[in-house]
Amino acid sequence: ADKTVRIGYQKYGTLVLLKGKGLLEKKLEKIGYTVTWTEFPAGPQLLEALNVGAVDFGTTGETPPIFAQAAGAPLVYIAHEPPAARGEAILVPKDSPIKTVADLKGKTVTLNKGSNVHYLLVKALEEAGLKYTDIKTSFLPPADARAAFEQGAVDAWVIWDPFQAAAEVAIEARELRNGEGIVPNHQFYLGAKSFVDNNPEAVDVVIEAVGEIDEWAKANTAAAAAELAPSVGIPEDVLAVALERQSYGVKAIDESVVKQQQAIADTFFELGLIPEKISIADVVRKGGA
Amino acid sequence: MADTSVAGYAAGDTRSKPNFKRLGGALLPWALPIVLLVVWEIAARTGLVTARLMPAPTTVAAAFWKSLLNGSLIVHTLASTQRALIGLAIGGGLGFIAGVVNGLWKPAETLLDSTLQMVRNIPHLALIPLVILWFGIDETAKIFLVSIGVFFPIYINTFYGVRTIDPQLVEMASVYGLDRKALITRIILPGALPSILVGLRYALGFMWLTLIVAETISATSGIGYMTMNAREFLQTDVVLLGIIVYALLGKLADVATRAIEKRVLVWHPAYQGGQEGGR
Amino acid sequence: MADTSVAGYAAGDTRSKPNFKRLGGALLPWALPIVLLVVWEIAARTGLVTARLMPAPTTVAAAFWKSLLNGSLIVHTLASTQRALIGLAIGGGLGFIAGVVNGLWKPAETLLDSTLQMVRNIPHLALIPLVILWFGIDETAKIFLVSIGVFFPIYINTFYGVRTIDPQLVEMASVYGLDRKALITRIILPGALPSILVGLRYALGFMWLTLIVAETISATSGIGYMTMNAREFLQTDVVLLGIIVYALLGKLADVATRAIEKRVLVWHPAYQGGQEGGR
Amino acid sequence: MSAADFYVPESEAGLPISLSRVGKTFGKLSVLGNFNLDVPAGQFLAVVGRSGGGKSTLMRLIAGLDTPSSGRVAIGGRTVERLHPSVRLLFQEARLVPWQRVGENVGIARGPDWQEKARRTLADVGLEDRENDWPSVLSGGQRQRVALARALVSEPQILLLDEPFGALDALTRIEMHRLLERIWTDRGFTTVLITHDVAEAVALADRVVVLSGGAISLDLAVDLDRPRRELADPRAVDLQRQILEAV
Amino acid sequence: MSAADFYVPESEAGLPISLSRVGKTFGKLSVLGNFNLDVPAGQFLAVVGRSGGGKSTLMRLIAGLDTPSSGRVAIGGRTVERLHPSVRLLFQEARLVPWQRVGENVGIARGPDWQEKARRTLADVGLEDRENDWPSVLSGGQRQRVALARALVSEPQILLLDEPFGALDALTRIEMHRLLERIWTDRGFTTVLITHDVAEAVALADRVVVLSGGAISLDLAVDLDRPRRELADPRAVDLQRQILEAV
Ligand SMILES: Nc1ncnc2c1ncn2[C@@H]1O[C@H](COP(=O)(O)OP(=O)(O)OP(=O)(O)O)[C@@H](O)[C@H]1O
Ligand SMILES: Nc1ncnc2c1ncn2[C@@H]1O[C@H](COP(=O)(O)OP(=O)(O)OP(=O)(O)O)[C@@H](O)[C@H]1O
Ligand SMILES: [Mg+2]
Ligand SMILES: [Mg+2]
Repeated sequence: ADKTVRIGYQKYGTLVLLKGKGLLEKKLEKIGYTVTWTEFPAGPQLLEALNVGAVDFGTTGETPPIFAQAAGAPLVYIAHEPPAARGEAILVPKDSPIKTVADLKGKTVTLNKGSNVHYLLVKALEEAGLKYTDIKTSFLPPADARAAFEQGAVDAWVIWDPFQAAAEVAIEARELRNGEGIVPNHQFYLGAKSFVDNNPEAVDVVIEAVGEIDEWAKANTAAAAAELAPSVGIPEDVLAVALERQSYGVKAIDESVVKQQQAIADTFFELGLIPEKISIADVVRKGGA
Repeated sequence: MADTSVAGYAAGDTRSKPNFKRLGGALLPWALPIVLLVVWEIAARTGLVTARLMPAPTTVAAAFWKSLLNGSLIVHTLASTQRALIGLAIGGGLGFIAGVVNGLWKPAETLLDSTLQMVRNIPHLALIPLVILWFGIDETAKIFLVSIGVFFPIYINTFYGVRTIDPQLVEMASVYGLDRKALITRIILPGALPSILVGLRYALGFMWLTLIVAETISATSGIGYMTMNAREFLQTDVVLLGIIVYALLGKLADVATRAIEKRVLVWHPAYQGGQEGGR
Repeated sequence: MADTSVAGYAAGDTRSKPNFKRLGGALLPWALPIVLLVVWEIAARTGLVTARLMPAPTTVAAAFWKSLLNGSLIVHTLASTQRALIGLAIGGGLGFIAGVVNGLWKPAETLLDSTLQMVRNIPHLALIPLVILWFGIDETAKIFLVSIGVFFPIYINTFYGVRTIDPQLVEMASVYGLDRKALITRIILPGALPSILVGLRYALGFMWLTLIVAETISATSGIGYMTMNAREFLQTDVVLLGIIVYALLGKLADVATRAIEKRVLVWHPAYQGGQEGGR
Repeated sequence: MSAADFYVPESEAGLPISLSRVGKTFGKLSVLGNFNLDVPAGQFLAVVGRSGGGKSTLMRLIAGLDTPSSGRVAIGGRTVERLHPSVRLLFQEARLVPWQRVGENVGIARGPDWQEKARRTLADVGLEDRENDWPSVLSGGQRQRVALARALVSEPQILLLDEPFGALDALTRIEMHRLLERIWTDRGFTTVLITHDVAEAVALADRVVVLSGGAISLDLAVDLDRPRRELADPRAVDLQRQILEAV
Repeated sequence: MSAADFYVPESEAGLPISLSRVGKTFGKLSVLGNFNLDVPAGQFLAVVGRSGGGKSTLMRLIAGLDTPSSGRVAIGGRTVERLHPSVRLLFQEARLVPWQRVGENVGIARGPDWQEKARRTLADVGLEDRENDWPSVLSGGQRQRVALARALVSEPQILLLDEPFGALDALTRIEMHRLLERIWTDRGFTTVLITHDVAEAVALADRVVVLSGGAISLDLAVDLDRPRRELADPRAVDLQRQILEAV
């Protein structure tokens, strides 16, 4: 095999399981490919590598590809997992006086700037009749946000799984509002344009393998949790909660997903997070599996 | 003459130099950066490097101009500079005191130095969770980080400087009845000064280094924030802009320390290159 | 006597010291860390600090023991150490050469020093996008980052050391017919050595500092990876474990440099505390 | 432990020095062995001896810069355990502070009117116009004279001089002799002078001791009238011969 | 620019030195003005002068460590523009390398058999047992003798000595005189000796010049027989008197 698929993965999701099972290697070997796996702490770093051509394929949440596209990164949307709206939420400490999203008025909310939950916050505020400017935001990456949240430096925290599950299990953080009904929270599979164009069959094989692993994980959440826990470094019970909220069943990108994703991009443009309007439909893989 | 100038000491040549040579000398240090910029620009223009990945200097200059016009660059730089200077004052002051005390007083050294050498090695990135727990996410946390970043270079070089003072001079001063205070201010500190200034150079570098880490803690301004934010959003031109701002701030710090060196070390042959105008 | 020992120079007192004092001297540097540990344990036990945010030392020790048993600590430390040492060799070597050349040869200094002082100030975090662009995401990128982290302290201190050599000795050596090579190896380098060793101390600290940044680029091993990973899930015990590993590595580096200092600077009064057994 | 701890009246005469059974060894090298010397207050003692004979070591012991390996060094009856606040030592090397100008070096201990005093003493040693120079540009003899000025300006009760005139030409040397003699006569401090010049020892001192093999091999009183202008005085020549024989 | 660039035959005699209309100023201070001096190859010249008179400056000009403000310094007929490979200068300060042991300091230039040669020369200056000591533990006179050994071991064609015996006692000094005279007679290098001791100048040199006010105020040939044991020789005493008057 003289061709390689370079896959970037994060600490959660199906790609880790796929790597652990060794399924993909066997499938790709048949068509003459080998696999290299690289772990990234988060989506932006993964796309940073994809942007410079160090990675061919990877998985991220909804927002990193929006920023990457805005920056001109040569990526294409290949497929997505079904929405998992419960996998992100606004959290408050368990004995916080804040009972509804409306109570957040004037309070400090911490979140990772430009991530999925940024969109969740905007939508949740909209729903509660608040303006984005009615609250104070403090941008922190998940690790630091958790510390600030526990220390009491912020009133609420908008976060996704498995951090969300970890906070709920470890410090009994209370869910103020999760994504259900307001945001989709997709997980996307993305590829570098040139790689996807030149190696369609390899991409198909990867997606196929993802589909198989999805099936398995759906049926064996507990086993998957047990398998992932050591490599992620979070307790099994926390991971079980997170995996249970996750959705399984990889699908090609369809019109409705493009529309939902476009809505996020437009919101971010209005918030001034991206410098110009972008069109999601332009970077969707045409005629894939 | 040739042999002595091997170590860069200008001989006592009193003949005057033509003026254009002085001008050339002032410009020469910029030669390399300028050549690099030109090569980079050409590479970007001819497509040797992808402009998206590595925007041409002119693109970066445009980003610079834009952020200058809308005031954001100045706001960020000022915010960072303020944090930097407060941290420098606190951390540098404490580092200086600790260096002097440990350098002069053996029991303090025995108790403290080893611990400080251990703490010094802890990366600031690893400290962030603790810093947030202790100081929250306000300015205090950032200034604390900068302070410890600055503390160690000043501490180490002050300590080293005090330690390597010529013992003959200390003996002499003691025999001539200088009390402890006079000994410190007139012999030990001036003697340690060249080394302390090297420490200051380090500190000025560390200051920005720590600040970029500190400004990932919930900041909304500062060049560290600007750069890291741009990095997340893959805005390479802004990242390069940030890098260039750091480089210029570094140059500024360098010029400042050299000026201080030239001033306070008038007596020191290595810092005064005779007619050559120093370094 | 009292006045001279003010600067820590042991006087030529030849009376022998009792042995238990030597032992006490060896333990004393650990006094402060141990006191801190005990206070921290008590605070955690009595609930003064929330154990989850700041686990007791015994909890950290348990985490240490666990990761030692399952081998992960050793794997991480070895992975980091390998990167660290390769980076140290490359960056340190280049820094040394640049320091010597710029210290000795004015044109090189004019051309390079200013640029280096600018580059020095660029935080490694900000460089990561460029490093990925140039070197990809493999080991090369990490080693490159460590190398530049190590380069500057060695460079600056070598340069400073070479620059501040006693010009009288250089004159003497030239008059006695030492050629350039002999002058450098017998006069300039030994004279610059104390300063270079201070640079080495810095470098050993920088080495880990840069490594933790480097290990955020797609690593799956290394203590930087271990710590940052634990930091994400707020596994404070592992974060503290990482911090303590860093501190111990720092101590190790300190002990190593002191041993080197003691060996190569036998002639230097400030590094040999007479009967006191040095520092 | 500084000069400030004691009140030292300016006019007070010198203090006596007493070394009894002092031994000093460096590793295996024994420099002084069972050394006895009593210098009464106000005496001008010259010490002569071979190079490496332990003269500078003796000075350091008296000044309290070093502790004897055995025996006792006392000043004014009290054992020397640390620097004595009214002992001043002119070291064999000039030991000028490179970052202080010549005038500041002379007035290193500051004190009232130090600038005026430094200026006057610099004039005494013939360097009135060098007050604002850096020490690094001075010639060897000029450095030595700055060190001498620094010692003389410091109003000691005991003045230890370790070859203060070694780098001076004959004429300058004689001027310095006169200066030292005048100030010593005025103030009456105890003086110990190390010199290699036997004529100098005889011209200046009340008493000359020869240090040899770690002990005193000759202890000679010089009772010539002062001021001693006539070096060719036959008694002086005879004393010089005796000393040279003992070295 | 290094000794390696030239082949210097060991047995070759000294080189002539010539200074013509040399001036040297430091800032406003004029040290030498219109200075003329010719030293034939192999001559032993002594230079005497007041402290600060410019003797060390003169040495530095001859050695090429400094450039004259005007005029020309030549060695062997060629203008001195840089260090000359066969000139050795014993500086007024010992300038020992602190991180090299005494033996290594003496053999600083290494070369074949340097250890053996260094050992022999150290024995010549009476320091045979200090070969492995660090310079920092030596006494002042011992340091000076190490510097002398280093100068003598280096096989120069021109040897410049800036007060090489200033810190030595009378007896050691005479031994060193004999040593220097012997080596100079053997090898025939050109020698310039700065000294404050007029008797020393007369005892060693073929010719004595007195430096005064930046110029030569006396240029005296000393044609006494060698070896010159008898210092009380009336001719010598007369020469000494002449020199002292000129200083
Ligand atoms: N710190 C030291 N360690 C070891 N040996 C020493 C030390 N100080 C002095 N010595 C040795 O002690 C001896 C006496 O030294 P000292 O300086 O007292 O001699 P001196 O009489 O002053 O000689 P000189 O006239 O040459 O200055 C010398 O042999 C010297 O090498
Ligand atoms: N680099 C310099 N800068 C300024 N002045 C200098 C410098 N070097 C020497 N001088 C001055 O030049 C004069 C002559 O100095 P030089 O060292 O030649 O005297 P010297 O005859 O050797 O005296 P000594 O016998 O005291 O050693 C002195 O007044 C000295 O201060
Ligand atoms: Mg002595
Ligand atoms: Mg001189």
